Amino acid sequence: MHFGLSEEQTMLQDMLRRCLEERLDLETLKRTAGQPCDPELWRALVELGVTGALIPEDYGGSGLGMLEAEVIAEAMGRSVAPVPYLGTAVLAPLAWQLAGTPEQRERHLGPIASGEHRYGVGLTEVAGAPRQFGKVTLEGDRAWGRCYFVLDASDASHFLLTANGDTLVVIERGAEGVSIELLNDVDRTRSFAVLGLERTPFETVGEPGRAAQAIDALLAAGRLMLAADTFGAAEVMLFRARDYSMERFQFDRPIGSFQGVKHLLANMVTDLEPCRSLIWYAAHVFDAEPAERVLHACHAKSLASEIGKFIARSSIEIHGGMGFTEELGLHLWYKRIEANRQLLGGPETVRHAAAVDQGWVQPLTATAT
Amino acid sequence: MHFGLSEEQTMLQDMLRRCLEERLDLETLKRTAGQPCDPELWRALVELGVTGALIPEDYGGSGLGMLEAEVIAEAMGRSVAPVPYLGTAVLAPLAWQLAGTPEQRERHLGPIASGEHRYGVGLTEVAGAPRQFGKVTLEGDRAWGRCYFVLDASDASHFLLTANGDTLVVIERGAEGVSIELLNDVDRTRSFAVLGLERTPFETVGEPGRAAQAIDALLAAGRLMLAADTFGAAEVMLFRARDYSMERFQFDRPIGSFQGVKHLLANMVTDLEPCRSLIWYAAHVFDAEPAERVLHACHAKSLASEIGKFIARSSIEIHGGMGFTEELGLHLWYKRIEANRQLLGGPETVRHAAAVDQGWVQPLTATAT
Amino acid sequence: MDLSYGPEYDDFRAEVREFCRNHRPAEHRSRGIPGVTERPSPEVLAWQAKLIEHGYAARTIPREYGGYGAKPDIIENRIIQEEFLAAGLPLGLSNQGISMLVPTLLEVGTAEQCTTYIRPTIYGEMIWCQGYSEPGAGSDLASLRTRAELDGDEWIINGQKIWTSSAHVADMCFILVRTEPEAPKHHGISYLLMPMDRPGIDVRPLVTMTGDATFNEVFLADVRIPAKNIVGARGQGWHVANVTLKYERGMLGNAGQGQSGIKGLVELLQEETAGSARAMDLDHYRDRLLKLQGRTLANKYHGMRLLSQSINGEQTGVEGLITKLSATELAYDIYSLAVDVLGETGTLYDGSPYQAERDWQKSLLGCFTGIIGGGSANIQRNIIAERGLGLPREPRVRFDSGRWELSPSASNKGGN
Amino acid sequence: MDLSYGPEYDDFRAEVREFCRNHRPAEHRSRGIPGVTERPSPEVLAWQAKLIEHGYAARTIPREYGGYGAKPDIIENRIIQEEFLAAGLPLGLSNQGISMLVPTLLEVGTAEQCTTYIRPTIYGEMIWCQGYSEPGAGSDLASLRTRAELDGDEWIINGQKIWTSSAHVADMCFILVRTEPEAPKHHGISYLLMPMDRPGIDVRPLVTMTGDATFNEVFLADVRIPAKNIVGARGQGWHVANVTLKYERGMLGNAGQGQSGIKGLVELLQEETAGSARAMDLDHYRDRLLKLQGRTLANKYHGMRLLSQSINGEQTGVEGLITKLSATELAYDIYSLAVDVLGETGTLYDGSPYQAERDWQKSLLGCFTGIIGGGSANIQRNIIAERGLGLPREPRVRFDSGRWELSPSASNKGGN
Repeated sequence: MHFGLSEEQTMLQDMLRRCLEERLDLETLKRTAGQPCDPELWRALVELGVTGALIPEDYGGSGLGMLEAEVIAEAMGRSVAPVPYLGTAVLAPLAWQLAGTPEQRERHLGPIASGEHRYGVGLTEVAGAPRQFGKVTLEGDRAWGRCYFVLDASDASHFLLTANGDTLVVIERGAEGVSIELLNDVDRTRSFAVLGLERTPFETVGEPGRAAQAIDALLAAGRLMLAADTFGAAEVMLFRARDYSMERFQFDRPIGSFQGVKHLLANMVTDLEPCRSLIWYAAHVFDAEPAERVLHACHAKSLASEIGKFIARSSIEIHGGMGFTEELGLHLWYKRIEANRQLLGGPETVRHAAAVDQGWVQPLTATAT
Repeated sequence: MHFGLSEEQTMLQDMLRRCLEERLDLETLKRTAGQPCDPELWRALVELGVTGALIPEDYGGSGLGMLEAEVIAEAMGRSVAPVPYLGTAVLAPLAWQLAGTPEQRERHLGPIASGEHRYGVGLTEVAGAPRQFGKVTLEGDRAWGRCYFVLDASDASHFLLTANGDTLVVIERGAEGVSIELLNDVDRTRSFAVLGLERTPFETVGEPGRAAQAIDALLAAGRLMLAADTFGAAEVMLFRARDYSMERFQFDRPIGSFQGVKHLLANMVTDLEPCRSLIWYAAHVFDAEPAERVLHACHAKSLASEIGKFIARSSIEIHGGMGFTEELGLHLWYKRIEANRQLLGGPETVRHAAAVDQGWVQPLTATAT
Repeated sequence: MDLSYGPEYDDFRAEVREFCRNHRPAEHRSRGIPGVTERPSPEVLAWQAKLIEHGYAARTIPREYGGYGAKPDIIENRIIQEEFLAAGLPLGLSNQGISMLVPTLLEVGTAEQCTTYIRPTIYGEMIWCQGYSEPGAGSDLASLRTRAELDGDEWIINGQKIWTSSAHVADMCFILVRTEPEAPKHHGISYLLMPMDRPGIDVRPLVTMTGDATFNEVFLADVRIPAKNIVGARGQGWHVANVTLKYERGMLGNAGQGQSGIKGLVELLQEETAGSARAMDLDHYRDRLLKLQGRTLANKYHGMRLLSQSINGEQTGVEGLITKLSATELAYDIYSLAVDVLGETGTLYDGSPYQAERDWQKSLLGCFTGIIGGGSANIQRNIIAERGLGLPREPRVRFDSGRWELSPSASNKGGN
Repeated sequence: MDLSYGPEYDDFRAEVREFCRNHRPAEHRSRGIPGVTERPSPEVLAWQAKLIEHGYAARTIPREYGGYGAKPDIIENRIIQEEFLAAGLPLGLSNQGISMLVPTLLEVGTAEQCTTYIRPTIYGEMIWCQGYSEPGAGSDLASLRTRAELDGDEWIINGQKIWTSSAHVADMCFILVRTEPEAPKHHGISYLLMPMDRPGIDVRPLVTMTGDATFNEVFLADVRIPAKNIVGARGQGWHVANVTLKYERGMLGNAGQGQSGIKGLVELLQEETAGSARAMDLDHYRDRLLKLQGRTLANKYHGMRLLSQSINGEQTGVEGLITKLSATELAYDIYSLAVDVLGETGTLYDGSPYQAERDWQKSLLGCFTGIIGGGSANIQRNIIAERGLGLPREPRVRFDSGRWELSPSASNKGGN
C-alpha cells in the first residue's frame, strides 16, 4: 500500500519546481504581469514534458496520469507561473482523448505535446457560476456568439469551447470573425478574455451533441487542477509567513513567538495538510475510479478555495504592512488564490455540484442569455 | 439623546440581579433542576413587579415597556433562573393586550400581575422551526390535538397556544382532556412538554381568525426575550472565563496571560458588546417603531444565538477540565444558551424570517401534520 | 431611550439644511481625494474656506488660529454630517494634518506653533504627512531608530520612515525621532515638525497590492530643521504621539462603511443569478447576507451607544475598544460575499470591461489597510484584553541567540 | 498510488473473514463498555481470550506475557479492524491498561513487572486507571504535587488525582508522583504502580456536563505500596509518562467518527423538514453539510496517508501532529449542524420522548472531552507550531505578585 507520490512523481515535482523557481524570480513575475507567456520558459516546460504529460506515448506524449498533472499544477501555483497550462496541457488533451475521433487525436495531440498548439478554454457555460452570460450558437459549419471568461486567452493558438452544454468545439485563433477582448483580472499572471465569434468556422470534437460526459470530466479535471494550483500557492504563503514570523522582531522577539501568530500558523497548517491528502486522492481516483471523479474534484476545489482564502489572508496579515505592498510580491500569490476560487465555479457552486452528483438535490437549470 | 438604560432601568436591573443571585446559588440551581419553580422565589419576583411589568397600571401592573422586559429577561439568563418568565410575564400579557377584548383584559391581566396565573406557551406551529409536528384543531367550543414544545409547562395554570396560524387560544390546565407529557431537555432550568387536548374547552383571545398580527408580535417578543436571556447567560460565561483565566496558573503564569486565551477572550467581548447594543435597540423599537419589530427581533435572536454558542463553547474550553464537570455549574449556562438557540426558531430559521420581513424571499409554507 | 437629539437642536439643523439647499452638489464635482494622492484643488480650498466661515469645518478650532471657535458639541457635528450626507455635499477636508496634528498642537504645542501651523493646515494650504512607522518598527512603534541630534540651533535627522501617505505632496511632516539614544525605549523619543522641502529628504512611492501608490518611503540623510520645531519636551515624544494616535484610532474605526456595503450586497443578490436562480433565492448566499446584516446593524447601534456615552459624558469601557476590530472583520466578510456571488466576474478589477458597478474586488483588497494599519488586529486584541478586560500585560522578554531573557529596560509589571 | 494492501495479505484477510463468519454478532450482545463504567462481563472476558488465542487481540504482545507473539504489522491490524467492523463483531478490549500501560512496560518495565502485569491486563482481568492529572496540573502536567516518600521498602503516597476514569472499578493505577521535591519540575517525578485496594485511597465520582460520572477524583492519604512498584528509574517518571502519552494522543485522534457523523447527517437532512421543505433542499443546511463532508473526506484520506507513511517506515512531519485538532473541531461542527437541523427537537436529551434516533445533543456535549482532554486545543496548537513548524518555544516566565520574571529552574532555550 502506498498513499502519496511515487519516487518518479517526486522527481518530476523537484525538477519542475526548480525549473520554475529559477526562471520566475520576483522581478520577472512583476515585469511580465499581464504579458503573454515567455517563449523560453514555455520551451523549457515543453522539454520537461509538461505539455505531453497526459498524452499517450503513441502521440508524442509520456502517457502519465492525473496525479502527475496534479503535481505539475501544484508547482505552477507555487511559482504563480504565467503559463497557459490548464487549457493546453490538461483540458485540450483530455477533450481530444475523451470525445475526439482517432483521426482527430492523430492530428491534434502531437502539436500539443510538442508545444506548438496552445489552448484557451471557455467552460463558463457549464460551470454553473453565477452571472452566466454569453452563448455560442452553431449553424451548419459556422459559429456565432460570445464566450466569457476564456482562460489563457492571450497565448492561445486554439480555443476549446462548449456549445449547448453537450458539444465541444475548437476554434482557431486566426479564423474568420474571431475577436478577443482582454479582461482586467485581479490575477495578472494569467490572461482572461471575452471571445467573440461571427460566422466563425469550427471543428467539433467528436460528434456534436455527444460530449456531455466528456464535458463533465473536463470540468472535474479543471476544478481539480485549480485546487492543486491554489494548494501550491497557499503552501508557499503559509511557509513564507512562517519564515517571516521567525525573522521579524517586534518588542524584542520574533513575532512567531507570540501565540497570536503561532496559533494562527498552527491553524493554517492544520487546514492545509488534510487538504493535500484530499487533492492527491481526488487526482488518484480521477483515473482509477471515474465514478468518483466529480465528487472528489468538487470537494477538492471547495476545500482548497476555502483554506486557500484563509491562508492567503492570514499570510498577508502576518507579514503586516510589508505583506500589503508589492515589494515582497505576496500579492501575486494572494490574487492567484482569489481568482482560482472563482474560476469554474466558486465554493458554493462546486459544493452544489457535489450534492447533485450524490443525488441529494436537483441541478440548477442554467439559462444562458 | 440617550441610547441605553435609564437610571430607573439600571435600578430595576440591579434589584433583579441581586434578588436572583441571592436566591439562586449553585447548590440551589443543581437541586431544583427539573423541578417546578420555587414558590418563594416566584413570590419575590412578583413583588419586584416582574409579572406586572408589561401590564398597564389600570390592571394592576406597572405599565413598563419592552426594554424593561429585556432587562428582566437578561437578568433571568444571567442567573439561569428556573422561572416561567417568558410565557407568564411577556407573551400572555402581550397576547391579551394585542388581541383580547376589554372584558378579557379585565379578567385575565390582574391575575397575571398578581402572580396567580402562570402561562405555558406553545408557538411551535408558527415559529417555522424544522420538524413541525403537532396541530391544534378547534371545533365549536372544544379543541383537539397536540402542541409540541410547550415552554414552562410544569408551572403553568394556563396555556397560550396558536391554532390555524391566525388564532390564539387559552386553555386551563385543569380542563377536560388536557394531558401533559414532560420532555427531557438538555436545559433542565425550564420545563418543556407535549400538550395533548381531547375535547378540551378553550377561550379564544379576541376573535377567532383575527390574531395573525398579534401572533407575529408575540413571536417577535418571544425571540427578543430569548436573545436577551442568551445574552445574559453569555455575559456571565465570558466574565467567568476572564476571572478564571486570571486565577488559574499553568506553567507558572495565569492562563489569561497566554495570547491563545487572551485573544480568544478579546474576540468574545468584541462579539458580545455590539450584540448588547442590537438587543437594546430591538427592545426599544418594539414599542417605538412597531414596523421594525420583526426584523430586529429576528436579528437579535440570530446574533445572540451565534455569539452565545461561540462564547459558551469558548468559556468551557478556557475553564478546561473543570468547565466540563458539573462542579462549577457552567454547564447550566452552556445548556441554557444551547436550548435558547433552538427555541422559537434556530438561527437559520429566524434569519429566513428576517428576509421574508424585508420582502427578499417568500416564506416557507408551513405544513403541520 | 431617546434617540432624538432634542428640540434644542432643531434651529441648528434648519440652519445647516438651509445652507445645504443653497449649495448644490454639482458645484463640487471637481473635488479630488485631497491628502492622499494630490493637493486640494482651488475649488476645494474655496469650499473649505466657506465651510469654516459658516462653522461647518474647523468648527471648534479657536478663532485666533483661524477656526470658527464654537464650543465642542458632538450633536452639532453629527447634524452637520447627516445633513451634508443627505444633500450629497462634500464635508470639509479630512487629512492627517487636520485630524491628528492640529488637536495635538492644541493640546501640547506652544502658542507660536499653534499660530504658525494651525491656520494654513485647516484651510488646506499646508499639507502634512505622518512620520511614525519605520521598516523595523511597526506594531512596536517605540523601537524606532530614526535619530535626530541637536547641532547648535538645528536638529540633524537621519533614518528612514515608511507608510508615509501623501509624503510626495506634503509641505510638512510631524515626525518621531530618537533624540536620547541612551534612554530606555519609550523615553528617548521626540516629536518634531519637519518641512519637506529640506535637502536630504528622498520620497519614494510604495505600491500596495491594490496597485495604487498611496504610501511612500521617506529616506532622511542629514536633514536639518530648526531646533524650535519640537512639540512638547525633548524625550516626551512618545507621550505626544499617543495623543495623536488616539485620534488616528478614532478615524480608522468607522462602522459606516458597513451600511453602504450591505445596501450594495442586497442589490447585488437581487440582480445576480446562478443558472435560473436569483442569488437572493439561494439560501446559502442569502443566509450569509443576513448574518452580515445582523452584524452591521449591531455595529450601527453600537456606534449610537458610543455616541450617546460621549454626548452624555459617560465613561466608555471595553465597548469603546472593540470597534476597529469588529468593523474591519465585518468589512472583509461583506466584500468577500460580494465577490463570491459574482463568481468569475468577481475577479474583474479596476475598471475592466464587464465589471459589476462597484469594484468589490478592490474594496476587498482595501480591507487589509484596516486589518494591518493603525494597530493590527492582534494588537487590537491585546488592547481589548489588557485595557478592556484587565488581563495581564505581556511579559517583556527578549529572544536573543536562541534564548529567552527578560528585557532589561522595560517594566515587567503585568497589571494594568 | 496503490491503495490495496497487496496480494500477500489475501490469505490473512480470508482467514480473518472465516473467523468472523463463524462468530455471529448476536453472541456478543451483552458486551458493556468495559473500562469506563463497569468491569468486563464474563462473556467479554471469554471473547477476549478467544481473540488472543487467534491473534486478533494482543497480537504483538510476546507469548511469554500471554500475547499472540506476532510481528508488528500495521496492515494486519487494519485488516482485522476492517473485517470485524464489516461483520459487526466487537474488537478486543480497549482500555488504558492495554493501550498505555502495557506498551510502556514493554518499553521500560522490568522483566518481573512485565511478567506480573501484562497477562492479566490483556486478558481483561486486571483493570487499570491512569493517575496523571491533578486539580492544579492539567496542561502543565509537570507541575504535579502528589508526592511519594520512600519509607523502608514502601512508598508513602499523599495527594490528589483527578480525571481518573474507571478508578472506581480499577484494580491498579499507574500514577505519577513527585519523589524528589528539590529537583527541577520535570526531574523530580516518578512513575509508580499502585494497587487500588490499599487503605487511604478514596475515590469520588466526578459528574460531567453530559450528566454521566465517567471520571473520578482520587484522594490519597498515606497510601503505602511496595518500593519495587516503580517503572523506570526514580526521578525519570516524566520520561516514562511521555512514552505513555504518545499512545494516548494516538488513541484520541480518531478520525473515523467523522464518517459515521456525516452518514447520520445525510439521513437527517433527507428526513427532516422545515415547513414544507426537506432540510436537504435548503441550501444553507445542505451547504454546511457539504463543507463538513469535504473536511471529513480530507481527514479520511489524510488518515490513509499517515497509515501509508507508517507502513512504509516514512518519517511523519507536521501532518502527523494535526490530526487531533482537526478531528475534534470537525466533530463539534458536525454535531452542531445536526442539532441546528433538528430545531427544538435538537434540545431533547438522553432518551427523551420524541427524540431523534441518535442523541446528537449528547454527542455534541461529548465533544468537549476531545477539545479539552488529552492536550487541550491550545496545547495542540503549541505542539504543531513548535514541533511541526519549528517556531520558537514559549518563554518560561513566572508571574509573581503582579510582576514577570524568568522561571529560575526551567530551560529558556527557544529553539527546538
